[in-house]
Amino acid sequence: MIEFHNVSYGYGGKLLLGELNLSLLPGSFHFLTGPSGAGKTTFLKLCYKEINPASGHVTILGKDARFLSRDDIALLRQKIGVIHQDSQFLDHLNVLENVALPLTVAGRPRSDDDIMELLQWVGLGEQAYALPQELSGGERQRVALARALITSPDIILADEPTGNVDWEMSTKLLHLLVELNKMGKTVVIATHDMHLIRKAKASVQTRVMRIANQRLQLAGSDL
Amino acid sequence: MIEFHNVSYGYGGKLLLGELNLSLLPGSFHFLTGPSGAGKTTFLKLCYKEINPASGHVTILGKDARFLSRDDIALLRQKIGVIHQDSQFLDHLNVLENVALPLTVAGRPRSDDDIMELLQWVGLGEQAYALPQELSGGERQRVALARALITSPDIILADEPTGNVDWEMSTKLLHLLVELNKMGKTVVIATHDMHLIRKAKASVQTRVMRIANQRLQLAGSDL
Amino acid sequence: MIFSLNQAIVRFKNRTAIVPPSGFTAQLTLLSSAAMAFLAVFALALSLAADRLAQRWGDELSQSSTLRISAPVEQIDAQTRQALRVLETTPGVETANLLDDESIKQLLEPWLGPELPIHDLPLPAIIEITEAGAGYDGEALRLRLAGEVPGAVLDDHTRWRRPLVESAQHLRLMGSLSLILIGTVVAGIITLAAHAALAANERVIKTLRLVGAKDRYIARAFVRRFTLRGLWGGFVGSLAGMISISFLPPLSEVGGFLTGLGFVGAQWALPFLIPCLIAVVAYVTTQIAARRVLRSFM
Amino acid sequence: MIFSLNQAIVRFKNRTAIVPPSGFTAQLTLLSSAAMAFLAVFALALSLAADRLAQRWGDELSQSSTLRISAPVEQIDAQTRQALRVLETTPGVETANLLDDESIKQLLEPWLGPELPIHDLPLPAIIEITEAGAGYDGEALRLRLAGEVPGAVLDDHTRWRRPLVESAQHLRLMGSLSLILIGTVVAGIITLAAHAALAANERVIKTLRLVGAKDRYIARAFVRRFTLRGLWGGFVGSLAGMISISFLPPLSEVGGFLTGLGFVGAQWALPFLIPCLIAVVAYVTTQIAARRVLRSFM
Ligand SMILES: Nc1ncnc2c1ncn2[C@@H]1O[C@H](COP(=O)(O)OP(=O)(O)OP(=O)(O)O)[C@@H](O)[C@H]1O
Ligand SMILES: Nc1ncnc2c1ncn2[C@@H]1O[C@H](COP(=O)(O)OP(=O)(O)OP(=O)(O)O)[C@@H](O)[C@H]1O
Ligand SMILES: [Mg+2]
Ligand SMILES: [Mg+2]
Repeated sequence: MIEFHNVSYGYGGKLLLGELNLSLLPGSFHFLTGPSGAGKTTFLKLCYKEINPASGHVTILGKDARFLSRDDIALLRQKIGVIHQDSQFLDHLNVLENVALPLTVAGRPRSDDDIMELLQWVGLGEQAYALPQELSGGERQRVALARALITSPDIILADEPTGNVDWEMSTKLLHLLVELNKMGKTVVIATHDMHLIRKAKASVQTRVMRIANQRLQLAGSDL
Repeated sequence: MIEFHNVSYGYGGKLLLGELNLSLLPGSFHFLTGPSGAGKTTFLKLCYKEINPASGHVTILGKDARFLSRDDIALLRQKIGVIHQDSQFLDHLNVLENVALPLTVAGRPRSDDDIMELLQWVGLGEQAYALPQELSGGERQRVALARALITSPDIILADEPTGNVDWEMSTKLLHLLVELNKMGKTVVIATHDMHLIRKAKASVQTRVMRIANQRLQLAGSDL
Repeated sequence: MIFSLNQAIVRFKNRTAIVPPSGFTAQLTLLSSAAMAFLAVFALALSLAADRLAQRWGDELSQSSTLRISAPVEQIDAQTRQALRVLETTPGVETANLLDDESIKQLLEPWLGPELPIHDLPLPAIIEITEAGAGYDGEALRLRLAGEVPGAVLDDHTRWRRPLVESAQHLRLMGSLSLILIGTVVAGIITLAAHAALAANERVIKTLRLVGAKDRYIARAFVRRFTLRGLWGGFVGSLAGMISISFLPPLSEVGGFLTGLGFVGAQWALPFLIPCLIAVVAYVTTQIAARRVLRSFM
Repeated sequence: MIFSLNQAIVRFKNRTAIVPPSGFTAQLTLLSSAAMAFLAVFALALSLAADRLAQRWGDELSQSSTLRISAPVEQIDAQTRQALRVLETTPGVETANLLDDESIKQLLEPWLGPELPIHDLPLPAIIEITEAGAGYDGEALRLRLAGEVPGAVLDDHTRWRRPLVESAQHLRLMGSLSLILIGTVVAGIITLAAHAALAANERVIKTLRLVGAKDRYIARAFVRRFTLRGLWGGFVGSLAGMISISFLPPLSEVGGFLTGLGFVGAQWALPFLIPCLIAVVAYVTTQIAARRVLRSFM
C-alpha cells in the first residue's frame, strides 16, 4: 500500500529519519514506537504526503507521491484515514457533522445512521450534537478516530489514538481497529503504550516498528 | 490550599460532579483518575477558577473564589501552575519565551539560565529556540510542564501530563514532580496511566481520587 | 430531476457551512463595501454634474458675443452695414443681428430708468452675434474689423468662458480621481478582509485539506461568501447613496452657473453598476487570496 | 535611572510581543485609516471652500445695493436729498453715496460708448449703498421710500444673494455630512478590524489569561497597536491628501463666484487633526472591543 524507497527526512537540515526502506503490505497491522521526538508523527506525515521526503521517494497506493497534483493528493487522502495527534476539527460544526466531513468534502452520500452507529461504538452516542470544544480530551480523540474511519479507508494511520483515554476504552478502540484489520484494512498505530501493543499481539499478527537513532527498526515479535 | 465545600457542577443542566467536599492540603500529592469524560479536567478547572461551581463554593489559597475580581483571578493564577490537557502556547514566540510567559505577564524578573536549566530537565535543551508548532506532541507537553513550573508555584495542577511521552520520559517527569512535592508544593495529576500511579506510590505518599458516577471517591491505597 | 436539485441544494448548504460564519470580517466587508459604494455614488454624481457644468458653461457662455459700433452719427449706419457684411462672411458666426432701439432701451433701463429719451441720444449700434459650433476666431475677426470698421469693439466673452470651463473640468477630474481612489480602496479592503478571514480560518483550511478536500472546493466557499458580501454591501450602499442624493434639495440655479448634484434620466442606472463592480473585484481578489493561502498547505 | 528606563524598554518590547504580528488586520487598519484620512482631507477642503464661498457670496453680493431716483428734472434734487436723509437714518446702512456724473458715465460706457453726452441726458440719480454687518431690512426701507421718495427704486440684490448663499450652504452641508460619514466608517472599520484581530487571537488571549495576565495587560497590547496604526495610517493619508490638494491647479476665480478647493493659511493645520481623531477613535473602540472579548474568558 505504502512503500518507502530509501527515504530520508529532516527539519532545518538536521536529519531526523534516514535510509527508510519499507513497504506496508495490504492487510498488515503495524505499531510504531520510539521515544518522544523520535519522528513517529513525521513518518506518518510522509505516508499521507503532508511533507515530502528530502531524498528518496514514497509510493502511496501504487502512485509515486512525487508526481501527484494537489487534487490527486486530495483524492488520495479520501482513501486514507488519519487520526492526527492533535485532533483538529471544525469548531462550528457538531460532532456528527465533523465525523461526516470527509464524506461531505468528497461529495459522497452520507448515512446519518451509520455515523451514529460508529459514534456509539466509540462511546459518543450522547455527544453527537455537541461541539468539539465541549468535549473532553479523550472524547476528542475518539471523534478523530470516528472521522478517520467513516470513509471506510484502505489505510488507517493513527497517531497516539489512546493517549488520553482510559485502559478500558483503549482496549475497545484497539478491538475496533483489529476488526477493521481483519476486514483487510492496513493499520498503522503510533503509540507509547507498550501494554496496548502487548494486548494487540494477543489477537492479531502485528509488526512493531521502532524509531531510534534516525533509523526505523522492525522489532518483530520481541516484546 | 484548595477546599471544595459541597460543590456541584454540570454542563447544560446535566450534572457532572456532585457533592464535592474535599480539601487539598499543603504538600500533598494527589492523583485524579476516572474514565474519559468523567470530569477530571472539569475538576481541575474548578481549582483554578476557569469555571464557577453551580452550587457550593471553592476556597483557593484561603480566598473564597466567589468573591474574586478578574484581577484577583489573574494574581491567583500566577501562584498556581497548570498543565492543560491541550497545551496552548503563543505560536509566535519560541519555547524559551513561552516558558517565560508567566513571568513576563506578571512583570517578574526572569533568568534565562534558570529557564534553560528547566528545559534541559524536561529534555528540551535543544528545542529552546524552536517555535511551539515545530514540536512533537510529547515535546509540547513537556514545554507546558516547564511553563507551569517556572513561577515556582505553590500548587501544581497537571492534566494528563504524560499522555504523549514514552515511559522513560514519564518517569523522569514524575520524578521532577515528586521532588517538587518534597519541597512542599501541592501536586495534583490527572491521568489514565495506572502504571504511573503505581510508580509514584513507590517514592512518595500519594492519595488517589477517582471520579465515577458523578462522585469523587478517595481510593486510598488500593491499587 | 427534482432529486438532483434537492441534492444540489443540500450540497450547496454543506459547502457554505464548511467555513465558519466569520462574524467580524463579514461585517467588515459588508460595511466597507457599503460605505465605499455610498461614497462612489457621490463621486459619480459629482463627476456627472461637473460634466454637465462643463458642457453647459461651455455652451451658454460661448453662445453670444456683442459688437458695439461707436462712431460719429453720420458714419454709424455705413459702418454698421459694413460690420454686418464682415460678420456674414466670418466662419463660425451663426447669426448677427442689429439690436433695435427697444432692445437697447431694455438693456439700459436698470441704469437710466424707463423714461429714457432714446431718440435724442447718440446711441451706439449694438450687434448681437450667435456662434455656431466651435465658434469663430476672435483674434482674426478683431484684426479684420480694425481695418474695415474702425468704430467696432468686439466683446467676445472667451475671457469668461475659459476659466469656467476649466473649473468644471477640474471638478470632473476630481470626481474621476475619487472614483479611482474609492475603487482602489474597495479592492484593497476586500483583499485584506479576505486575507484576514483566510488567516483566521487557517486551521479550518488545514483540516479540510487533511480530510481530502480539493482546493477548488475550499476556495469556492470563501470566494462565494466574499463576492456575495461585496455585492450586497455595494447594493445597500449605492441605494443609500441614491436615496440621499434624491433627497438633496435641488440647487437653485443662478444664471446656469451651478447645476444640481444628482443623476438625470438614464444616469440613475449607473450607480447600480457599482455593486456589480465591487462583486467582480471581490471575486477576483478573494480567488487570488484563497489560492495563495491554500498553496501554503500540502 | 538609566537602568529603570532600560527595564521599561524591555518591558515595553515584551508587552508588544505578546500579541502576534497580525499581518492582515494590521494592514487593513492602516489602509482604511489612510484612505479615510485621505478622503477626509478632501471633504474638509470642500467644507472649508464652501464656507468661504458662502461667506464671500454673502458678503460681496450684499455689500452694495443701488437706489435709483427717476423723477421729473425739477424734483430730482429734492428727492435725492430726501432719499439720502432716509438712508442715513436706516439701521444697517453703512454709507450712501450719490454717484457723480463720471461714475455714471463709467457704468454706461460699455453700452453707449465713451462719447456719451452726459450733460444732455436726463440721467437719473443713482445712490450706492454699502451695508453694515447684517444689512438692512429691504422691505421696510422700500415701504418708507415709497412714502417719502416716490421716484426711488431700490435694487437690493437679495434675489441674487439668497440662492447663491443657499447653494454654498448646501455644499458646506454636504462636506460636513461626508466628514461625519467618513468618521463613522473609520470608527466602524477600526472596531471591526479590532474585533477581527481579537477574534483571530482568541487563543492567545485565553492562553494569556490562563498564565495569569491581567485584563489591563492584555487589552493594552491590542489598544496600543490599533491606536498607533490608526494614528500612523491617518497621518499618511492626511499627508497624501494635503499633497494632492496642494498640487491641484488653483481654480481660476471668476468674479469671486468660485473658490479654489484647498486650505488657506492656518487651515493647513486642520488636516493634522484627522490622524489624532482617528487615533482617539481607534483607542476608544479597541478598548471597548478588547474589554468585551476579555470578559468572555474567566
Ligand atoms: N515543523 C517542524 N519544524 C521543525 N522541527 C520539527 C517540526 N516538526 C517536528 N519537528 C521536530 O522533529 C522531531 C520529531 O517530531 P515528531 O513529531 O515526528 O516526533 P514524534 O515521534 O511524533 O514525537 P511524540 O511522541 O512526542 O509525538 C522533534 O524533535 C520535533 O521537534
Ligand atoms: N464546555 C463544555 N460544554 C459542554 N459539555 C462539556 C464541556 N466541557 C466538557 N464537557 C463534557 O463534560 C464531560 C467531562 O469533561 P472533562 O473534560 O472534564 O472530562 P475528563 O475527565 O477530563 O475526560 P478525558 O479523560 O477524556 O480528558 C464530558 O462528557 C464532556 O463532553
Ligand atoms: Mg508525534
Ligand atoms: Mg480531560
